[in-house]
Amino acid sequence: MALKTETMVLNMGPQHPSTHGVLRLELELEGEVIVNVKPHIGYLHRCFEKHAEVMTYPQVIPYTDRMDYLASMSNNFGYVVAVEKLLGIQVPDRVQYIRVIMAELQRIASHLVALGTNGLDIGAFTPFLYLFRDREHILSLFEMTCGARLLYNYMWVGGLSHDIHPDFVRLTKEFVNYFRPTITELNNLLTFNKIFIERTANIGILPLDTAINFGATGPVLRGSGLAFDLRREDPYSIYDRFNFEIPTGKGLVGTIGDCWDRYYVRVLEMEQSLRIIEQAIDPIPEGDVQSAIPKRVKPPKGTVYSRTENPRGELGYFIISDGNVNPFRIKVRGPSFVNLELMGELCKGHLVADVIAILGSIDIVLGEVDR
Amino acid sequence: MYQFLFNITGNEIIAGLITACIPLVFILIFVLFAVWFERKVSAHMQDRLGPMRVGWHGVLQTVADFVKMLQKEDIIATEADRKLFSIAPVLVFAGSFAAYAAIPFSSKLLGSEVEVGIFYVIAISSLVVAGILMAGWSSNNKYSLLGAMRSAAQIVSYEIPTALVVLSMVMLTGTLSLDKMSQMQTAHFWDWNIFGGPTFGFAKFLLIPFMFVGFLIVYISTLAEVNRTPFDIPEAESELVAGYFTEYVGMKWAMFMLSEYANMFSVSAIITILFFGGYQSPVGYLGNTLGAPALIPFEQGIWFIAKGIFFVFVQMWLRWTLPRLRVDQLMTVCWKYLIPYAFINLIIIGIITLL
Amino acid sequence: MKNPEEIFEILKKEFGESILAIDKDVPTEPIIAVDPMYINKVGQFLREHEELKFDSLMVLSGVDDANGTKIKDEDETEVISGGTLSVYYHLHSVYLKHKITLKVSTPRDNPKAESVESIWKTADWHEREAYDMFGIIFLNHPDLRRILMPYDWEAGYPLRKDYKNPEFYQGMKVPY
Amino acid sequence: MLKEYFKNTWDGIWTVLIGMKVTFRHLFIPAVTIQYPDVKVPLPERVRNRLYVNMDDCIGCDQCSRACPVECIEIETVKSIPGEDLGITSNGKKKALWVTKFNIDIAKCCYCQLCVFPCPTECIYMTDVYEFSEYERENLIYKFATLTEADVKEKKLNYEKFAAEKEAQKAAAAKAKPETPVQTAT
Repeated sequence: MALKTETMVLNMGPQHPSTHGVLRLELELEGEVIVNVKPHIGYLHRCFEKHAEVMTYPQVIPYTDRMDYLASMSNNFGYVVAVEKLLGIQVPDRVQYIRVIMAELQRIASHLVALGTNGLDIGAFTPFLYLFRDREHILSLFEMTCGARLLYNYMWVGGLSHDIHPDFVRLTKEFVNYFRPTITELNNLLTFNKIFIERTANIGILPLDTAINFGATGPVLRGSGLAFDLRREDPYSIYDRFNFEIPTGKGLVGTIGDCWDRYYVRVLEMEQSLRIIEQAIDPIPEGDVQSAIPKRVKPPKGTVYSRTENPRGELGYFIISDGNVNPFRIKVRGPSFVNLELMGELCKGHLVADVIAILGSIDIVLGEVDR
Repeated sequence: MYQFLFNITGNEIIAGLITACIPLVFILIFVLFAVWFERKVSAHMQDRLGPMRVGWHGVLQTVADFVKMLQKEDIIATEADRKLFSIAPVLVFAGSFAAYAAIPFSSKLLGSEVEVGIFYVIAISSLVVAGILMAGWSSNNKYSLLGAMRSAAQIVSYEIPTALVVLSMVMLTGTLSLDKMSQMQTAHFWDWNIFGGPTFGFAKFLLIPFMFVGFLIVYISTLAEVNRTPFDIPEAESELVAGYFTEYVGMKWAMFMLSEYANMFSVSAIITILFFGGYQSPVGYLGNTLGAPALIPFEQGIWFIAKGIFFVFVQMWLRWTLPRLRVDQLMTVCWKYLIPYAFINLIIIGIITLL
Repeated sequence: MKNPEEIFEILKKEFGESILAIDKDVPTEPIIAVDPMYINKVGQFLREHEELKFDSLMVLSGVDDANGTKIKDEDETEVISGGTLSVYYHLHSVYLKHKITLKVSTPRDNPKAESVESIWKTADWHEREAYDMFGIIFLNHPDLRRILMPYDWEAGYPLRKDYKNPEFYQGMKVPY
Repeated sequence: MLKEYFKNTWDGIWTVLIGMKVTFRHLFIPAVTIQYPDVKVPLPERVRNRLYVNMDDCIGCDQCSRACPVECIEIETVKSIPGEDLGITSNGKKKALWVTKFNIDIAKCCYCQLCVFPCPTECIYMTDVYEFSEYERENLIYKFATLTEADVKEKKLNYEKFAAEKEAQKAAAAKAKPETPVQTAT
């Protein structure tokens, strides 16, 4: 008679050191091996969509900051591109260049947090602090231009709230030169560390077709080997003027699409963002950044779905406007919301310690999951 | 030491008590220093400043923490198993404190010159496992239970490589007593066991690589025994919140910290005795040159503590560099890598000592 | 690479009357209206068809069209009756690089639509969110429960235009 | 198989040593953190922290409270009687409204700076004060209005009296107008 064992249900979260926010994972454990994972979300639901229906178009921008609070610049960028497509207005080149530079700086800052917390979840405390020290430089760049460090409300419909600071260009160049060697330092310390490889290689393998079927996007999809990047697929703003590669997972240490690949894709992406910043920083044309800002934003009746490349994946804004000042309905497709569905799929058969590594490699922000 | 005190006081119990108090006082002082030292080392390694406010460069920080611990309310969870919950920290600390009985700090100051020193130390330090299991089970919390089971498996399985390497050293030096081992590695640092032991000759040079391999194995496995990174799985913050001492607070938690740091020093002490010449100074004694032999025991004590603290520093250095291993990888490292290497090392050293 | 009109022709040829209409005049993207009970067959077809190959569902969003009649009942709260709740499907083909938007309108009193979870796995949570926010019931969905609101929130569906905040939720005052 | 076994061991030791080299080097790199209360980071001049309203420039136009997404600005104004002189704002606008109440609930404010741009006289702007925590939440409601309670009541009374007079005159004028056509009719 086989020994009857029943699975133990362990609740990981909502207060847990490594769930990247208020997420509750209901783990069904057989000893230490995971039988089933059921994520419970909604603890950070602040009803962005209900708010958006009573705000005017410019007033929604501070709310988009607070969705993915680690990449507010990209949230603003996504919303602003959507409304401009709806209004059909053309934004001066100076604004386009500044927006691209700000979005790429924000991508580096957001990846720094993602890589840092991924390493922290696996126990490497020091790289997390090195990366946060580098992130400080970017935050001070942002603070110098628009006054805020995390939630900027910087990109407005048709322009920007402030023009860039006179010595912004010099400081950004300084940052780029300062930052390149620190990436190699991170690689020495963490990326190629045998224990880190042991903990992340061949863990949470995401085959390409399940990734597409689950709608995964961003570094999670690119980690599985598909070079799908919206800046190249469906170029918005002026991304088609810059040449940069799209890093994908190559299975250097394990199979393609495991945690290590998703981690390493983010490291390579930071370098690509540096390249874009270098190409974009010099040719910033002169001009007034607030020239194309309409006095009253009243888009015509219609719908628009615009998607931009947020550091975590495809951030889509589906805006329905019925012609008056506040939007009729805004639906936000948060990349973390969609990527989090993979947890149930990826964690089967792994150990409790791997759930943390997988969650770290998917890199979700609960503000965006719960909206 | 015990003999010397016995002559003065004439009564065994008092003499025994006093000799026991010396290592206890040393542990308390060492732990006060080590906690501060770890916070400063980790801070400077991470481009931070660490505690700066309490005293010069935060020197009194640990004293402040200790006072805070004292006045913390001692909470025991309602469903917790009361008796086990309170005994566990005492048992864990007893396990690590008892190891100090056989550690020779200097030729004069050594606990009890017990003949089977190294054997005793290995046996007593596995008492800690029982304490950890009690702590994990009695705090009635799923996370602590998981943490305790993991640490039991870890400590028990890492006893074997330590024992194997210690066996090879005992074979080389021929004695189990720690004191004799230290005395054999006298005069110059190239007489230390890591460099092939005191007897000069062809065997010495043959031994050096295997001694180094033995040192690496025993260092890694004692790291695991003390639950330090990369093997700090029982109290892995990111998975099990704080492992077996999640539910502890105030003085009980302080006992766990005390025993962790005491264990750290006792383990590095054993490594210095086995490989780096215990309390022998690498460059000869000041006492001899100045002609005041009474000075030598103190010098030896200083050398011994300096070497111990160096190895404690290396443990801290590792903690702030490496990520954490998973439980099953921990087992593969032990059973598939450390034990085979230790066996081969044992056999080769055995052959060499026969030459 | 196909534009929406061609896709509409293919669908019209394949499914005939269950593909209702395509409206192109509204700015930025044409939308194909589909019968709610056939959406899973249409979705299956769109995914399998080798010229279309819509293998990824970008977003599935519920919308309260608020086109019913507004009745003011006793304590002057607006209740919309009649009208439709619609669901928009934005599909995208990763390899053929073209996009299409489908729309499904369901009556407000019993909003039912077929679930496309079996075709695109990502629809699972999107549909649960549409149910949670609008009350649109997706037939044979694996576990249709609320996702963002607390599981036992019985004060209606928050994103509907005529939604009113309940006074108390399990003894806690709701408006702060 | 054996080759991979030794490769794992070698990797394990070598990568750990590289990592240790990196952290050891950082022991000698000066720390980047500062001791906050004693040393404070100089803030750039565009920083957005506490709101401040320069009341003598404020003309009570309510633009800022309309632009605020969280409605944390409450303004109440009373029209002034033609005779009164309320002074000129810095950029030469004549003030016509008594601002009796100007409250900003800084606890609700989301620091988005949307109120600063529409202000015609730039009297509302964000200073770089960021240490303004309070013990009670009520203290976070900043009252900028410069009129005392008595002034406010007096201004209201004046305005009501004036409005009543105007009402009376209009009624009288209206009465006067229908009389004249009546005469012509008879």
